[in-house]
Amino acid sequence: EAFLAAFQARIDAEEKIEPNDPMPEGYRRTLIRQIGQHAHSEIVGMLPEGNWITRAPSLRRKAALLAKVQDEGGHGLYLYSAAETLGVSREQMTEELLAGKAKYSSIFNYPTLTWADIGAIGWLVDGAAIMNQIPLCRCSYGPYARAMIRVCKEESFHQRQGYEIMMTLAQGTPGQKEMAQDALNRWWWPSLMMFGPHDSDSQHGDQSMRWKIKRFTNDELRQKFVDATVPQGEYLGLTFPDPELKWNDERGAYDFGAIDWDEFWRVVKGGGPMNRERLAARRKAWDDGAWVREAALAHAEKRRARREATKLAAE
Amino acid sequence: EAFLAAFQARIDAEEKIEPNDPMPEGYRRTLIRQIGQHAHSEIVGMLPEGNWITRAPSLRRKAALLAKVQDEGGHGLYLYSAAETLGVSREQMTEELLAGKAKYSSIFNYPTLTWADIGAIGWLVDGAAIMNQIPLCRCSYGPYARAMIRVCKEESFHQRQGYEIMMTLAQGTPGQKEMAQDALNRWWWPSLMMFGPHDSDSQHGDQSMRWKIKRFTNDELRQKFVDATVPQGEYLGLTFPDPELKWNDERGAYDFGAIDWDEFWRVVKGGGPMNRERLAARRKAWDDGAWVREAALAHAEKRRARREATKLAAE
Amino acid sequence: MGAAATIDRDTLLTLLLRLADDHLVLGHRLSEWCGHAPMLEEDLAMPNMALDLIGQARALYTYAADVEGKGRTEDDLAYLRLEREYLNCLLVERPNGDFAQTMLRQLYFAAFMEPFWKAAASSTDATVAGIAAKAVKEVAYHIRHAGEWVVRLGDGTEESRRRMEDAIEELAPYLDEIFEDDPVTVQASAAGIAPQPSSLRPAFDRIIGPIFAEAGLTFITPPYSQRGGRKGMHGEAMGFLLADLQHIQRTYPGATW
Amino acid sequence: MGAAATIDRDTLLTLLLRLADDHLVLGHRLSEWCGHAPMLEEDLAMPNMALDLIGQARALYTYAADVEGKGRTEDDLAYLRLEREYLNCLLVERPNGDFAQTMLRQLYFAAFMEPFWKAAASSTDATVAGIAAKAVKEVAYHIRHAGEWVVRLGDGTEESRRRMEDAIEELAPYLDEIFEDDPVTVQASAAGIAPQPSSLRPAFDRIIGPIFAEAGLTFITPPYSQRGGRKGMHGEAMGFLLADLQHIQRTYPGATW
Repeated sequence: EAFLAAFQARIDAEEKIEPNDPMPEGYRRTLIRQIGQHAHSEIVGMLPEGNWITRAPSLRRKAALLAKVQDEGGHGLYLYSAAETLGVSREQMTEELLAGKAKYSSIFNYPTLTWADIGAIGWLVDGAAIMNQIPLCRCSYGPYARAMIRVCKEESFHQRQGYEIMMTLAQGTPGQKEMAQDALNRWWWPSLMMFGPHDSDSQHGDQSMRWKIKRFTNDELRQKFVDATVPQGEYLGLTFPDPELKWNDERGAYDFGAIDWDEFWRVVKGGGPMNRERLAARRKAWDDGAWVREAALAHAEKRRARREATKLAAE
Repeated sequence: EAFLAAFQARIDAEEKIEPNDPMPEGYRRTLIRQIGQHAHSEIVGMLPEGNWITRAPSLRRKAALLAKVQDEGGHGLYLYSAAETLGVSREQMTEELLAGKAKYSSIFNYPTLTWADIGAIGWLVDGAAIMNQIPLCRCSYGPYARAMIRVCKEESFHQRQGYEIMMTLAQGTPGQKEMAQDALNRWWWPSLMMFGPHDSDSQHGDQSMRWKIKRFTNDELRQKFVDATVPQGEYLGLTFPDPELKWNDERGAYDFGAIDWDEFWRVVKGGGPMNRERLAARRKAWDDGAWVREAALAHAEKRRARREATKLAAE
Repeated sequence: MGAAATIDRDTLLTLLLRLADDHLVLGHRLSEWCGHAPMLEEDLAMPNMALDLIGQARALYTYAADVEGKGRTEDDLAYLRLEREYLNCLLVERPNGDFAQTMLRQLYFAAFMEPFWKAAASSTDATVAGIAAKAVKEVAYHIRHAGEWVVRLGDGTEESRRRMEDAIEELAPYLDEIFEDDPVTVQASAAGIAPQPSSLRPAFDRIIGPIFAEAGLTFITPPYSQRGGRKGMHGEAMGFLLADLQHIQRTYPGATW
Repeated sequence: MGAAATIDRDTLLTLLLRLADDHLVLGHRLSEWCGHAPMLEEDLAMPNMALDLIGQARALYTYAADVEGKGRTEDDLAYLRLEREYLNCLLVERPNGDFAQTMLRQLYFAAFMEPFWKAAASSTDATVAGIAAKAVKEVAYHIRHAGEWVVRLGDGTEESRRRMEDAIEELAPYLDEIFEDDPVTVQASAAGIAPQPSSLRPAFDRIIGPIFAEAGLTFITPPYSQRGGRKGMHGEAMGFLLADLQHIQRTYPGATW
């Protein structure tokens, strides 16, 4: 009790918690779950975008997409490292992902059907991710907060790139504009779902707020995202697939329609169009790569043994 | 000795030899080798054409190509059956093919690079095959002769289809015409090589002629093919890649340039562009399909056992 | 069917394109096996079925082009639409997987099309009736051939049984979509042109039931179904299929082949 | 290099396209691994190398377009030629195979390009010299990275060793082609623009030798070599690669992306 109170006092004083500091088991578990999910999302998120690398429509776009997917792998690496400071190994986390026990962002369970989806993912999905992540740069857990600073910088670059793809399409041929509109139609609602259930239905919200792992509620962040994004879409001359979307002068914010929570839960629970395939792709990569990882270990062991032998011989 | 003379007398009298007839071991071995090679050629020959089925440029052509490749599988079946009458199993022949011990027509070790290659294969490769095969319809070994009658009918349909593809291209856009010319350039010499070495260098020629397995020499057939094909190519407005090709009034036949026998032997011995890949593809199909064949056997065995059990119970 | 309400041109066109795309795409998938089948007999049987499917697709596209009345040809419709305009169900575009999955997919589609064509044989639309009369015989062979394999593999070795079970699980989410009614099928059915997909489920079950029983396999109802194909929302494998299918047509616009 | 004979425009264009196509196609192949690598570090390393290659391809196509002087762009050259017009060597278009084959292919290409770029850094052509100066640093990393894997896999487990040996055999026929001189390279070398490929073999061997020695692997000389890429005669996998690469550009002619 005294420990919990002292811990909360550190949090309230905006002190950063560091790996070797004592921390409540719930705090540790919450962070491991959240950082792990976040890392998995980066990894699984490589797949829908990777789907378009070989078909990117110009060399410039191909290079940018390669760089982006590489950045996502990098984010996965920092985040796994941040989680490892809490006493869980990357291997453990990977196994949980592959066993279907750990979650990742549900948005990646939708397929990328056209090139415009690459634009929409950058603009909307990375845009929503940034809304979630900027406050995480001030998260109470030091390693996570520091990882997020780097991640956020790159994400906002990706977001601008995505918007620029949408802009090019929206200003392009009628076919390109249609492609952009279609992508917005398909990605808009899933992007809003990225912020999670309404605050009234959210499981982990309150305690995370007290521990300053989270700093805003799901609904607050969702509203911020809508308010930031709608003018961008209007500037592109695209229409949001929500007849109820309109500016509310009184609230100083956009009103928007009801989210289809049935769809949300269906996708979270495994019923999205790509859930099976995303996990299958990750499992296949992991299984097909087993011999490579084993060989790397075996080689490292041989080297070590040889070094030892040389040292012994020299003595 | 007396047996050999009697056998030769039957051959000379144009009697057909049938499976249960006594025959010299050399006759049997020659036929097994030749029919086996012929069957393997049909099977391996499905690969270069199969390469274009998913990319055929119109539905009509796609259907025709599917039908053609299916016919080739069918020819493989009859020919394996004909060889089986000589006491060798299809499985045995397949294993020899996959082990790289049995030959197949070297022409299939060239890749199909453009759609025009499908036309060129039909026109030239099937055309050359027919030249070889028509006399085989009168081969002294009955089952082989009868198989060849059916094969020849279908092959000549394929040959006309191939020529029609070339015609369409030759009368098409400049790009299509170029594609047709390029295909002729690449397939002409390998087609001439299909008739095998010059008579002076041919190993099996004389004895096969005496046994009426063969009825014309390699060079005779090659000349027939050139004489039949050159006017067809000229009608298309295409140019043969042989500056020495010209009509010889005296011989009443076309003269043509020297064949690159180094290339011929290189491809025969495994050095063609596709030798490795053709065998690898066949091996992969065979290995990947092992569980299917095993299951079919196991199921047949289960059915048989169940039938037996029912019969016993009924007694 | 029976009532003689009318159908508008766009609805009929949509109906025909859905059917044509189903057949084209499944034919494409089957043809990918060409030369790579587990045994020579299957190197004959699979192109044979693919040929039936491509033939049916041709008849359907030709009629669709006719109905559309814009001077497009079967090839324009088959080759020159955008991915989002292809209306095939998701089942037919699923990657081949192994031979078990390919045969099960084939059986499912054929067991749906057989009652479909039987009903469509008495379509008020003479062209549809004509296509159906021919197709119904072909599809009976597909059921027999694929069904025999499902039995052999289900009741074969331990491995083949595991693979069949995996295939059942893999394809389960894509089955409900083919039986889905919507305004297009409602109108087509009211006009006596083609049956409501949902009405074919009992016949489908009567085909699949005995085959699964003989194979010792259990039909599963998946927790979630996938839909979207009829609205042009495909899986990620579809774009690569179309890249191959369309490559030459796109590379040489306007050429005749 | 050194002498200052001149080079004609078509020859220079051919030289540049060969190089550009090599880099584009190898970058394409590497990028196919994206999200499917054996470990996360390789999901970073492979796109990283692909990015270097695509970057070099862009510089080379841009310069080639400039030399051609017909108003074509880097994308026109990269996306809108026919298969028979791509001039890459066969090595780079070989399918990825397993990770051993991918890393060996990468090592071979990098061990060829490293001395190439070193020599080209003092090219009489300032643009080529500029591209080379940047590329030479990048390619050194490719050698290090791929070389380390060849050592680890060659001297790892029994399985990894077998796979490396298979990769060596698989790629052996495609190695001689990259060292082949022809009138294009002769002229380029005489004009001091780029080295003769054959002249780079000793440097290549000096790179590969120690790596293979450390890995305990034996370099093999195959009975036959394959050539043709420099004349646009590719393997059967190339057409499928191009179908993917070109699909969007071909589908939306004239659009800006």
